[in-house]
Formats: sequence, C-alpha cells, structure tokens
Amino acid sequence: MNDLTGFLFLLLILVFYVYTYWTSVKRNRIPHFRSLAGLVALEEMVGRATEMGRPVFHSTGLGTLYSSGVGTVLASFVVFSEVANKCAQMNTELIVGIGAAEHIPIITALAEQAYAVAGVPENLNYNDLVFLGGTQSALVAAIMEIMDSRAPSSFLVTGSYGADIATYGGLAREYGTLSLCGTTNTYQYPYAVAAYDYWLIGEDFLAAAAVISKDPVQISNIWAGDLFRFTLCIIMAIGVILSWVGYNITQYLTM
Amino acid sequence: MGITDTVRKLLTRRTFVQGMLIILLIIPLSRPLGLPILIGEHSRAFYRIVEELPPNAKILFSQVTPVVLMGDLIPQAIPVTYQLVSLAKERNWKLYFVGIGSPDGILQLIDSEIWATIGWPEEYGLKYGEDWCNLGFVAGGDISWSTFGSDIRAVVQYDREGNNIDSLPMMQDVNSVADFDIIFNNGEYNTVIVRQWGEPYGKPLMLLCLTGAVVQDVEPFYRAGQVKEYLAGVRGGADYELLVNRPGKAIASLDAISISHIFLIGLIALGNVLYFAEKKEKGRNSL
Amino acid sequence: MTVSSDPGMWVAALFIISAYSIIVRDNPFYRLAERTMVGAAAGVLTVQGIENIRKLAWMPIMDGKVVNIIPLLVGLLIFTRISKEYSYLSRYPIVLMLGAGIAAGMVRSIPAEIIKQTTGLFAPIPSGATALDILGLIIVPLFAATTLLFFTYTREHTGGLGILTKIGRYALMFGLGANFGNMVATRTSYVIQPLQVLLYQWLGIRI
Amino acid sequence: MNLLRKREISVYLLFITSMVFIVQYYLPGFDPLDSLISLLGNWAVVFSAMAMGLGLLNLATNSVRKIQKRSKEWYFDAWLLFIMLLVLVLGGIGGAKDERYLWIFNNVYQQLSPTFFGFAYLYMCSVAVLTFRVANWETALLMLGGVLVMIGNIPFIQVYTGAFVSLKDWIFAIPSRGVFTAFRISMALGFVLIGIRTLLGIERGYMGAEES
Repeated sequence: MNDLTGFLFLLLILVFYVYTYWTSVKRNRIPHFRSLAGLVALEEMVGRATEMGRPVFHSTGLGTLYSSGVGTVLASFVVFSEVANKCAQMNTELIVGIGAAEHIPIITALAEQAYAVAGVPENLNYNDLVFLGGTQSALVAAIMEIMDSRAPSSFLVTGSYGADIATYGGLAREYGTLSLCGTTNTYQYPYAVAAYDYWLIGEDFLAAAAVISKDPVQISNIWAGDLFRFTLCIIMAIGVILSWVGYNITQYLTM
Repeated sequence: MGITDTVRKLLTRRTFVQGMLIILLIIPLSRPLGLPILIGEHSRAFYRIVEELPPNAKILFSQVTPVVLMGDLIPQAIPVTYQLVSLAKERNWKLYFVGIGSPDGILQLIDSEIWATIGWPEEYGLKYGEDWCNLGFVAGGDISWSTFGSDIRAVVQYDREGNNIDSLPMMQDVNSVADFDIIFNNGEYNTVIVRQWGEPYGKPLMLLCLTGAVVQDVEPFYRAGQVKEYLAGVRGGADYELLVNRPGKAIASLDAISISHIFLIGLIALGNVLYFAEKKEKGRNSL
Repeated sequence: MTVSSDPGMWVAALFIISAYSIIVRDNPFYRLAERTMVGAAAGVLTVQGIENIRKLAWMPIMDGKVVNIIPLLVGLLIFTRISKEYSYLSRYPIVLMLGAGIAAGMVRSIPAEIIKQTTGLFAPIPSGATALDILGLIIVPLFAATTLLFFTYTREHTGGLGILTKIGRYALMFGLGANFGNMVATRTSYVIQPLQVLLYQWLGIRI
Repeated sequence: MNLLRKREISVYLLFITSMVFIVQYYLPGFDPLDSLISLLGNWAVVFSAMAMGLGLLNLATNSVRKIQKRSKEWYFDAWLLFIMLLVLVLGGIGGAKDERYLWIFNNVYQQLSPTFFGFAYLYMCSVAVLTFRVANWETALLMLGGVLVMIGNIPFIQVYTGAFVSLKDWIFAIPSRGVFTAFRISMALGFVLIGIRTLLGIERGYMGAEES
C-alpha cells in the first residue's frame, strides 16, 4: 500500500461528506454559507456591460486536462457557465478567450447550453468564442488585441495562468474595465489582490461552483471540507506543541 | 492644481512608468556600473558539490526551461553546464539530458542558448552516445515523471536525434532514476521532481530555479534535506559565472536588477507622497 | 561595436522593438508583432503536438504495437465538435483526459501538499534558542492555522473565529506583499533578456 | 448511437477512468494496472495534441471571416494565417529539427515570447505604483512586506550591510512561510473537494448540467 496516511485523510473527507450530505439534504439543515465578494460581483459586472452596451470579455485560461492542476480549469469553466447564463438572460454581448485548444469543445458546449436554457439559442455568436493561440505569450498578445479592438466594459480572468495575470490586471486598469481574477497560482495572488477590482483566490475560486449553485449537495461538500479543515488545525496544533518538546509525530502522518 | 496633478498624471500614464523602466535597464546593461557583488553561500556550496563529484558518475540533467522564463533560468544553466562538460572527459562522467513536460528547453534552448554559448560537448572531447546524450522531450504531467523514474524505456524509446536509445552505449545499464548518481533540474517542476525522483529514490537533487521559486518551493525542501543545493535566478547565475571564471550575461544584468528595484521603490514612495498630498487637499477643500 | 550582419538577428530585433513600441503608443508595427506572436505560437504548439503523436502513437504502431491506433481514432472524435448533430461524441476523449487529471489532483496533492506542509511546521525548540527563534516557532504555525481558517465557508467570521481570521487576513496581506517583492528580481530578468539580445547580439555592444 | 448521447455515460466513464488511476496510485506494482495507466497517460497526451487541430480551425475561420468582411486591419489577420500555416508546413513536414522551422523558432517565436511575457514586469510596476498605498492596515502591510523584501533583494546592498538580507530571510522563513503553507494546504483541499464533486457527477463543469 502506498501513502496509507493520504488514503486515510481522503477517507476522512469522504466520511465527513456522508455526514454533511445526510444532514443537509435528508434533514434539510443547511449551514449558513459565507458569500464571496467575487461571485456577488458577477451580477454587477454583466449588468454594467448591459447598461453600457459594451461586451463582457471572459478569458478562461490555459491548463492541460490531464495534469493535477485540472481543478483550477474546472473551476474556471464553472464561473464561465455562470457568466454565460447571465449574458444570455440579459442579452449582453459575450466574448470568450479560450487559452488551450482542448478547452474548445467544453466552452462551446457550456455556451450553447447557457443560451438554450435562456431560450435564445440564436443569440450565441460562435465567432466570439476565440482561441487565443495556446501559449502564455500568445494569450498576452491576443488579449491585448481584444481589449483594444472590442473595448469590453467587464473583464474576467479565471483559470490557470502564470505571470501574465499582472499584465491583464494592468490592462483592465488602463482601459477602465471592471475586472475579476480567479486563480489558484499562489505566486499570482499579490497581483490578483493589487490590480483587480474583485478576486477569487485559492480555495474561494475552487468552491465557486457550490457557492453559485446553492445546491445542498454541493454545499455539503464544502461543509465537509470545513470539518476536515478544523480537524487538520487540531492535528497541526497537537503536532506543533509536541514537536516543541521534542516529540515529532511526522512518522505517524507519513505511513 | 499644480504638482500633485502633474505627478498623478505622470504616475498613471503607462508610457512614463514603463518607458522609464526600459531606459533605466538599457543604461546599466550597455555600460555596467560595476557595483560589487558578494558570491552567495548557496552558489559556493553548489560549485563545491559539482567539483567533488566522484569519477564515473552518471549525471541526469532535466532541462525543462520554457521559452517565456528563459530570462531567469538560462543564466544559471550556462555556467553549470560549462563546469560539467569541462570536467566530464577527465572524470569520465556520463551526462544524460532529458525534458519532461516542457518541450522548449530540451528541443531548442539547449542548442540555441547553452551549446551556442559554451560550445558543443564534442569540443570538450565528449562523444555523443558514449559520454553525453539528449533523450529529448517526454510529454505528460505527474504520470510521465513517475513512469520515467521507475522505467525510462516505458516513456523514452527514441532520443532526440531519433535513434533507438538501446543503440547508445551509455544507456546499457541505465533503466531508471535509481541508476543515476546526481540529478540537476533547470526549470520549474521543483515540487514534482522532489516528489517523483527525490523521495522515492533518495537521489541528491541540484535545482537551478527561478528567483521567485525559492521561498515557497525550494527553501522548504532544502531545509528538510530533500534538495541538496540550489542556484536561484540571475543572481545565482552571476555568482556561478564568477566561480567558473566565465563572466557573461548574468553579471551584466545584476546592475540593471539593482536599478530596477531602486526605481520601483522610489515610485512606490512617490505614489504614497502623492496619496497623502491628495488626502490633505481633499481635507482642505471639504472644510 | 559591430552591428550584426545575420538577417535572422535583424528579424528578431525588429520584432522585439515592434512589440515594445506599444509602450509609446499603439501602431501598425506593434499589431504585426502581436499577430505574429499568436500565429507562430499556434504553429509551434501544433508542431510539438505532431511530434508527440509521432512518438507516442505513430512510431509504436510502426514498431508493431497496433493498440496505439485506438488513441488516434478516439482522438478524432474531438472534431465532431464542429457538427451540431454529433458534437456530444467530442466528450469522450475529453473525459478520458479529465480522468487522469482529476485523479492526480485528488490523490497526489494530499501527501505532497496537505501532509508535507503540515509536518513541515513541526520543529523542536533548539537548545540555546533566542527570543527571536521562539517567536518564529510560534508565528509560523499561528499564521498557517489562521490563514487556513480564513478560508472557512460554513461559519460566519465572528467571535473567536473572527479574531483568528482577522490575524489570518493581516498575515495574508503581509505574506502577499513579501512574495510580490521577491518576484521583482525574477520578472526584471524577463525584460532584461530581450534587451540583452538587442544590445549584445544585434548592436554588438561589448561590456 | 443515442445511448452515447446520454450524459450519464460520460459521468460513469470519467468515474471508471479516475478510479483506475486512483487504485493504481494506492496499489502500485500491480503490472497490468501500471502498464494501463502509462498507456492512458500517453493517450491523454495524444488527445491533447489532436485537440490543437480545433485550435487551428478556430483561428483560421476567425481570420478568414475577417479577411472576407474586410474588417478593420484585415491584412494583419491574413498575416497571422500566413505565419501559422508557414510554421505548420515547415515543422509538420520537416519535423521539429527542420532548418527553416528552427530559423523561425529561434528568430521569431523565441524572441517574441519572452518579450510579450515581459509585459508582466512592466505592468506589475505601473500597478504597484497605484496600489501600494498606506490607505488602510491591509494595503500598508502589503506595501511593507513588498518594500522590505525588495531592498533585501538588491544585489549590491548585500555587500554593504547584511541587515536587509537577514530581515528578508526572516520574513520568508517565518511570516511569509506560515501564510503560504496555509495557501498550499487550502488549495490542495480545494482540489480534493472539486475532484470528489466531479467524480460523483455533482460538478459538471466539463459538460454543463442539463441536456442542451
């Protein structure tokens, strides 16, 4: 058996999930859920674009689907389908910058579905689902071009990026667009916080789906995460205090 | 009106800030100011470890520098590779180059930046296939790293030149990462290499990494003993150019890095002075 | 100072200057560099993709491992995305890719990040430790726990949790600032590299 | 055929594929499983490479449409198409070691990529100037951390005084390390949770919730 402790931790999260699922779905006791400023802003960002008659521009980022960072890519798709739903309902022009070629089928399906649910499938402009070239530098060049030629009023940058997040934040300030950044790349948090109007960093971004849907099945999953978080903090406290006095419990955590 | 408005106009005009940055970099790059530098401890230790490598050592060099990050990664690779190839013949070292996950470094940059600067290995008396080889690019994420670690031939059948790796004499008794004596990595993937090659096989890891990567990825592993030594960014490259006595691009850029930091700190200070000046003005107007 | 006579170096230099010309103002040369970047990147990625297909599927098939025809056929399903009628078939190669990624993200990140970072906090009080050492031994786990609690969702940040998450928020801001400062050196070299190409390789300036 | 249309088939297939990788991770050494996951790993790379075809198609159709409509600066889109096809033909036929392909790679792609990526530094500075303000406690701490570390990173400062360097090292060893330890744990927990939601078919970010 490889990584027994990791397996036990995964099992613990699943056990918490069974408990929270059973409590919130079966006994209808749904915990209070902290709202995320970034997600509340989605409504305002699309609304502002509708009033000003200018497009919303959403860049969904890079990231291969087969690598361990795919969670970030999935969270980006979730935020995108929410933006697409709002744009379809408010009949706002939507431009989508697709970073990786393998995202094209997914983004197209999500866009089609958003406009179908809103009952206006003919409003979806396939020409505005734009592939940006596939590398970080191609994204910088293509996004600079779109910001200049289409002058969107709201600009969303979500998913997996590198240092180019600072460039897009600077562009948003320069063109005076309302901007939101969603990322899990810890190196880029300072730029998300400094340059963008709204931000969803780390776990906030990954939990976006549950917060948007308000579906008890999803919320109980996040609740299970919180229970595990408290457990981990207790393990951390015990381990640290014991380690101060010279007793290291690392061997129990790396079986 | 007056000063605060003109200063604000200047600070918010991109052309001023970015234009000044470019000019302030060009000056020290074309006429280095010769500011003194102190060779860091990590650089000295890195150099000593390579000097003291035993004869007949098998050395794996993972070259995974993407083109966009070459500015902060290639400056270290050049002097370190120079030290390796210049000692390889007399110490009978075997150098294996490979690139997993990022193609640019192993397919193009190793030729256009490293060999083009220090000369091809053949000029140091090394024979391809016997003393050094380029195993080329292996696509994929964590899985490719772990598979290469346990069974090289599961992911690499042909080297970069396209000939079968079993036809290379130096590949005879090399089947997994366990067969190497020391591993260098130039690029990102620091955590992946510790996880997939460091821990399972206990091989000494020598990282040539980004300056920015030190805090979160490299230093914690170094302190935990999972990384033997590391060389960070252009700063490490400049130290190493001095150690191998081949001054080059890294030393030439240190003054520019100093100027860039000082200019940015100055701008931030100016931004704060402006902020408080405006606040006072707003306070006076609202009385 | 001998200017380079290599035409390739002139092309490189003119493209670098065109790209940086956006700093002054937008102009046709910048537009040319912008479109060249996107076109060249798509081309290079596709060539690297073809190399992958050649190495991972075509050459093994030529060597007799016929099972590698399957990925080529299943991979073609991605192109059904173009037809409205059969676009659902494009889900299948996508799902196979996702399977590898989601599994790696779930199982590999627990030991590598959750356990490794937690056990990294355990450190004995060294003999003859100064006040600063002890302060450090307290601050690191305190900031780690409070910042971790900052990401709690199903409980309002009030009362005891409120105080802890406030510490976490201030620690978070200070940590972000420090990381911002540390990136200045790395990112300066992203601009120094093309400038060195212009100054040393194109204009031939010797230092 | 309409069986394949149903979404549940994709959810089950995703569950099975992931379980193969998860079981192999926890129980390595079981040969058929090991070779299966390295096979699937290679197939995933082949799919990703083939998906580039969709990317080229998207770029090409957008460019051709703008050329036909003679939209603003359509000639630049014609140039984009030309460069893309040129690189594709040279590299595709001649392989990644073709002379002319390497000429374009070394003199165009390898020069423009770092240049455009370098805008991250230029915009980082123009943003820092406007946001590093002592407006409240939080931005003050953001600025304090940034400036102290920057001073510590100035190469020649270290020759005159080691004070800033040791302050910088302390900031990274203690406060910054605590914060980023939490970021990495929190992110990993987020990956596990979004993985569970996706495997159980609750989270359908990859194909949309309802039948379109």
